[in-house]
Amino acid sequence: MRKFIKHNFRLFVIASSAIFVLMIVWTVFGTRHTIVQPIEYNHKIHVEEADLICIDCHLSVETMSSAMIPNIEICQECHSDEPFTDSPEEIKLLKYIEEEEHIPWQKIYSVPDHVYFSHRRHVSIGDLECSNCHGNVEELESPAPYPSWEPTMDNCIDCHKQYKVTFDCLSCHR
Amino acid sequence: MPKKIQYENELDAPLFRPIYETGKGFYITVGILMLIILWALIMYITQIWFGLGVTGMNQTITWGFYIINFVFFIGISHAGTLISAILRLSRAEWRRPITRMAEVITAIVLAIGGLHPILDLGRPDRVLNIFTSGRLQSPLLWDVTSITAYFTASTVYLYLPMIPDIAKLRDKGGKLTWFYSFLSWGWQGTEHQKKVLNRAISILMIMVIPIAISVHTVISYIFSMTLQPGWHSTIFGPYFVVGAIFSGIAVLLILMIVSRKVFHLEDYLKKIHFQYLSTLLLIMALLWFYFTFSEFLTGIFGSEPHEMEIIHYKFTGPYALFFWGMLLLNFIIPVIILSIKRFKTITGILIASIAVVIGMWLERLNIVVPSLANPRMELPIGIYIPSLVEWSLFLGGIAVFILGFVLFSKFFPLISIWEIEEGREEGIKEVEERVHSYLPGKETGSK
Amino acid sequence: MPKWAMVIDLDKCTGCGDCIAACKLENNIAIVSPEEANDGRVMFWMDMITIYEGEYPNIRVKRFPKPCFHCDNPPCTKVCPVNATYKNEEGLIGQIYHRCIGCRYCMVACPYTAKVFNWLEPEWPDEFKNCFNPDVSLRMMGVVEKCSFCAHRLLKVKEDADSDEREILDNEYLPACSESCPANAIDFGDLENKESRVYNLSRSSRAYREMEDLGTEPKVIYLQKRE
Amino acid sequence: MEIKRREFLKLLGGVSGAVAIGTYGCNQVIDVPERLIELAKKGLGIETWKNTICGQCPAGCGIKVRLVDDIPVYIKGNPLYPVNQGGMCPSGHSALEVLFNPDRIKEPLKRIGIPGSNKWEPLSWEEALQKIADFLIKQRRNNKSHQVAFLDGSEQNSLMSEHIAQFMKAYGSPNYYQYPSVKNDSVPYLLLQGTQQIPSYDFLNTKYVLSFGSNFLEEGYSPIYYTKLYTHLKELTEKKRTRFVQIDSRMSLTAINADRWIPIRPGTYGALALGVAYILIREELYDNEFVSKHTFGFEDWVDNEGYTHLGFKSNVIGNYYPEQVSKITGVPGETILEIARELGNNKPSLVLGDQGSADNTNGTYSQMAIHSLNALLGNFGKEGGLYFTDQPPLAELPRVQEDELAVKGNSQPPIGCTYNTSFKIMDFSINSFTKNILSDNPYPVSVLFLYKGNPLFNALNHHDLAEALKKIPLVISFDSFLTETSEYADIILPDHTFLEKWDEYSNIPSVGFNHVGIQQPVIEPLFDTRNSANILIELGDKIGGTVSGSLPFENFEKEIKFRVEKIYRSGEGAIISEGLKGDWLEYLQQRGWQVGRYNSFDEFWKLITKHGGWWNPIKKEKGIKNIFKTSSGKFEFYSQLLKEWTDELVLMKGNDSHQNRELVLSELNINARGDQVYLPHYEAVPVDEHMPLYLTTYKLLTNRNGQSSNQPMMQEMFGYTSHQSWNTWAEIHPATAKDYGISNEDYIWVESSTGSIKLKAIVNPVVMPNVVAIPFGLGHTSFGRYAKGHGVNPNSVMKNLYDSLNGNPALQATKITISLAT
Repeated sequence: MRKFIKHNFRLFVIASSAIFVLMIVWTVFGTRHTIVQPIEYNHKIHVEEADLICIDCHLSVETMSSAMIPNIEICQECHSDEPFTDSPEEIKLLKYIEEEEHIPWQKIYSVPDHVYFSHRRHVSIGDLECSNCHGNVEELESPAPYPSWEPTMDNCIDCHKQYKVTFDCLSCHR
Repeated sequence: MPKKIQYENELDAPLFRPIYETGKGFYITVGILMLIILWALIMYITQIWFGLGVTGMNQTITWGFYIINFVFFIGISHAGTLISAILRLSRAEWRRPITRMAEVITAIVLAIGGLHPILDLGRPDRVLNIFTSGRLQSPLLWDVTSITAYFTASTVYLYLPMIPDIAKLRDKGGKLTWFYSFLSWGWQGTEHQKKVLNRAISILMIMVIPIAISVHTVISYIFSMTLQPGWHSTIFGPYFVVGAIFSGIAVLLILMIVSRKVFHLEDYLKKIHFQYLSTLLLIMALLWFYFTFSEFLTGIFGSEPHEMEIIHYKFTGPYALFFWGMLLLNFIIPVIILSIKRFKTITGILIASIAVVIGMWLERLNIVVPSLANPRMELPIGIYIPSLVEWSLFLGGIAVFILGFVLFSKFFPLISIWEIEEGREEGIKEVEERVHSYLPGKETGSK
Repeated sequence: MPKWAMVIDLDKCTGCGDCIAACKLENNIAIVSPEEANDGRVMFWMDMITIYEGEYPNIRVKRFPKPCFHCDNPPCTKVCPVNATYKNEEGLIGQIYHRCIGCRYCMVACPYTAKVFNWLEPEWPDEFKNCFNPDVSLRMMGVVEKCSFCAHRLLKVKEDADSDEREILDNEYLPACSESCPANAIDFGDLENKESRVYNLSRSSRAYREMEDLGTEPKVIYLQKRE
Repeated sequence: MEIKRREFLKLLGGVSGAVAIGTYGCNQVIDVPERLIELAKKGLGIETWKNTICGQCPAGCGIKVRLVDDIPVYIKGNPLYPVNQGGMCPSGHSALEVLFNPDRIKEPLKRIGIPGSNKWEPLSWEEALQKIADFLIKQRRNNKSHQVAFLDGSEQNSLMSEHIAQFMKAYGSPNYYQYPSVKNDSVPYLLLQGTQQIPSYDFLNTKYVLSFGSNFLEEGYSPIYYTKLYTHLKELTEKKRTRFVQIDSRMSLTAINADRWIPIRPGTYGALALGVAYILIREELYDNEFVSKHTFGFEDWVDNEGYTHLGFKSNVIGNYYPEQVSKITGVPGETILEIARELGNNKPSLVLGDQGSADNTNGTYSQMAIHSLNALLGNFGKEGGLYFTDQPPLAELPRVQEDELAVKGNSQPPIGCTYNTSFKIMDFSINSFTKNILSDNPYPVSVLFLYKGNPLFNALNHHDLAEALKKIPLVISFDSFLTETSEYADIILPDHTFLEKWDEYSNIPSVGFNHVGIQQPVIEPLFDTRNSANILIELGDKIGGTVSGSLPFENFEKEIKFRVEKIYRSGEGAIISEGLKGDWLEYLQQRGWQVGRYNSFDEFWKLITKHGGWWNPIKKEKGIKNIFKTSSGKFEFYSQLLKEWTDELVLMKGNDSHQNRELVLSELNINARGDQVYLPHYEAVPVDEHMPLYLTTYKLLTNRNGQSSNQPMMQEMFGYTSHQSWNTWAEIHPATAKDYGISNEDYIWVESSTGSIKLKAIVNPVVMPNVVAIPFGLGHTSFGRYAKGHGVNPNSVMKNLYDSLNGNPALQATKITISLAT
């Protein structure tokens, strides 16, 4: 082995460096970067303890194209003054509420502006479950770091194929 | 300083000379051409950066120089392969010094022409959509396929007959031996190899002809498949093919004359070659005029209003000068020169061919622009003035072509040596036999 | 399956040009610089054609708005090498800006010169970026665009119809031009639906289509009294 | 005259169709929980619609603004608003480009450079207002309140105008003027029938409309209203259809849509009208009964001194026989015969006159001649004739309290027009206004307020006007943009754009029913601007005393409410609402259009702001007697008012002598003498040696009065008819072009005795030979990045000619010559 290395050392160097570079590239691009939310929102508790359902907070999910990410105006309907739990996250929330500043939620599901996606169409007309695209959020103890389902055109088309609904470009593109 | 390579004592020394002796002229030409190409490149980058707005096109006249030149270059490409194939097929002995040059032209020009549609794209970054989501119905897609086919065919057709010569160069040794030996595929000139080569060539030359025809027919389809007056005509296929061969021969003649002067090939490219080729040119000129004439005659006779609008515009409109210029350069000048013995000198032929090349370019312009300048809707008639970018890209194209040719002449013999030799050794005998076999009387020696 | 069509009554149309403005506003159509405009690169999805007939002083000026005709047998879609423009089953000719490679073949093929090209990157001052119509995506440099019969409105109207399980009403889905035409000259609706205004108008004796001889079968039908 | 239900439905046809449209896009919001809409506005794309009134031009159309997340993104016509019934004109659509215009003035500015040098520094509101208030108070204390002038460029019947008038009166200055002034336009009607109101025309029932240069589809008071009427007529069956004949020297938009276009030499409309009158009288085609009953001065008559006076009839018969007329007008005699007969035989038939015929030195007389045709046809108070709308039951502003300072100030002569050379009837003449300022006659002007408008761009005497503005110590502009004019202001108090402010419009001239539109903010003010009305109130308070007492309102909104409350009380008419359908009308008819379905004013207010307006299409029955407010109580062919006032002028000169009369008449440059002066007659327009061609200008729908020039969309669309963007062009008849060796799209010099401009020529047989038609609107030297330096302003080559009777500029009177520009 050593003999081999000694004999064609150059090749060895090249090969090893190549492998090294590959590893770097892998680590940088391979892992999809995660999104950190300002508040470690816990869906599970809200669904199970406070037995809320999605539409209680995502108000417009059945009526409009965007489902709406709830913000303090909606949170404060329950979280008014003293915290229910002793979780630091709730303290954060209350802080936001009393300072009346909006929670800078990070959007993780988004489509480009030349695509028309309507929750109303999919949820109230198409009778899809939220989980079809968003995974079972009820089980999440902390906000999803990345979309459970990438809203790319291919994925859309696959699903549309599966449900035998329109492929017409104009039905999504505008 | 590597040792001088011996070729002077060769029989075909003049054919080796340009390869082994590099004069100042070579470097100057290459330098100038490089500069032009660089400039064109810069221009293209600006176009990509700012968008097609830098050209002179507008909402009504949406096709300009790029498409014109596309058609023009592809047209020229018909010079080579087609001609050489036909000549080979007809066993014309005088073909031997010509074929190589012809094929070179094809290969280079086709590469340039094929790229022109990409210059014309608003979003070259998406060009691959053609493959990911192509639509077979679109003539543009037919083009892509047929041009690529033609390109591969003609390059192979150029390459195969070169192998024996490359082998010769390899045997001469020198710095580039590795390069030649790589290209020569271990050619030793054995009987078997010769047999294989000849069969390959003869298969290719039969294949190439229909492809060549198809290419230009398809290009004409780009126009004739639309409903535009002046384009929507069945004659366009053959019309374009004829035009293509026409311009092709002209370019071939120009190059032959030039390289004859530059590389002192008077001994190989004799007057007779030019005589024959220019006769072919004359025939094409007449053929071209016939097509043009019938094209316009049908238009005028039918006198469909929009059709007439276009024709009237061509005759009298802002581009009228170009139209009449086209007729002059494409028909009158070449016919006068080539049909009168006294004018049919080398220089005369040169003038005629140059005239034809320019004329054919004007013809493309006359096909593309006027139809677009007169939309069927009563919109204000647009006028198209090419911008600096378009001009420089046109020049760049030509520069690339010349550069390609010069470089080729630097590395490979412009005239197929082994075919010449073959001519000396077997050709004469073979022809003699052939002639005998045509004549009445007993069979002589024909196996 | 509906088949959307437009009827333009030239006897009513005064040629006020409102449709052009409405269209430009609704569809975020770029406004090119004066120099560009001078080079004939203005972008109107809805254009106004003027024809002068007769001798002075008895001139008849015929002025008619010209959108994309959304032909039933469109010459443009056939030639598109990448399917960026196509005809959907409701008869709308779609233009997918993000697939278009900008070869402009469709523009050349269209006998009505209904399409326009983004010669340069469309630009607006930041202030105007506020009032973009969020329903219509912006185009980028080097793509072809054209009248879409305001298809983005159809998406919403369809949603409304589906959510209360009914057909789309006549006059519910209207493009911007027909909606705000002061002369009510532009009618829009479903050619398949026997009750729709458009269906009945398209059968009137005054109905004609531009260049019917080309066989493109435009779905924009003009009404004009023959003298 | 009760409006018939049939026509009324016809009128509403547009609406009932459009109601469905009106709801487009609203559904999406409907089933969204109300709570949500307050909760989260941003990012959701919540769509709401607000109704208001368009301020792009004086036409006052109702518009519906589409807001997404409270940001206006689209504008369309309000389908319920009776004036435009969902219709719009191009410039209306570009209103958003006014609101979001990058060149808006964002805060009060103080000029630091010399006038016209565009150098400014910001100023705080308090500072600015205090400065102005102090100045005004000082003026007042020194009995110089009358030296404060106010120029109101909004040609609208808006509350704002009354508001300003109120302020000025209370402050004590007679110098509140509208420019351009609607009052001026109505002078002919005043002279002939004593009422200063623009008539409305009952197109729906008339058989034949003869329009003397009235470009009502393009330049009229409310083009879209007329477009609607025009369309309803087109819907009628062939035999019932009204026939339009347009007489104009250029084929305007109206002419294109007319059934026939008759080209005529500019400035000779009056002659043609009288020529038509000649035929009507000769062939007994006129309404004899009406003429004998309700007109004065038709036949020759004897006054109480025993003098015999020339009557209209003998005047016409004597001077306006077809050959003569066709020599003047260039209209062939047989054409005159034809139109006159058609007019007489297709009663009820209407005669209109405006722009083309009015904008000339002889405008008033031409209009009188044209209007007297209506009298011959007896078109008053009858179906298919012309009528005058009632006033909406709005509350009058509280009576102005004048302290002695105010009284003294108001008693001063107004400087908008000088009495010893012009009539009382003249409301305002920018010409004399400028002259007076420059000559301090009768007194200097020390403060000038400018509200809307752009006189320096529009006026023909802009050089003098600029000088005048320089001369005035304190010029205050309420403009939201830096225009040519406001560049001369010392202080600019930026106003809201009309999408951010409150105002109220009532009875747009010549619209056929009385209506009130509420203009309300659709978006919070983008910048630190203020509603000029509120500024006036504030200034009033700062001045205090009776001035603040006369504007006893907290802010303008309250004032509007106060006005509208009276409508609620009166119970007349109805708020425009989706209920206005056929069946509902029946009910209204029975109840005499009384709509008592609002429980409280608050509800009424809520509804009227929601829908954007109120209207009452039912006209009160009023006899022909009440139409004519003249001394004779009749329609006066022989205008006694005019006589009266000329005599007054003569007396001003001293005694009633022949040479004084001559003097007065020449000052008024009236060529006619004797009784003709008081009768409709043809006044020759000034001729100009070596200037063979006529220059006529017109305004396009895309840019009225050049106030849309700072909107890129309108600039691009400016010449959509001839595919000209961002620049001005000149239309020339092929024959004329040939004479001057000009071919299409050439650049030419248009030269008059005052200057020359270079522009593109469009050779086209849509103008008559020897006439060059240029659209007005472009050629700004200021007014923001989009307006500046594009196209040319035809007014810059116009001679400073005016109609001396009503003071209107003579836009058609300049003679020019053209040459090929190399």
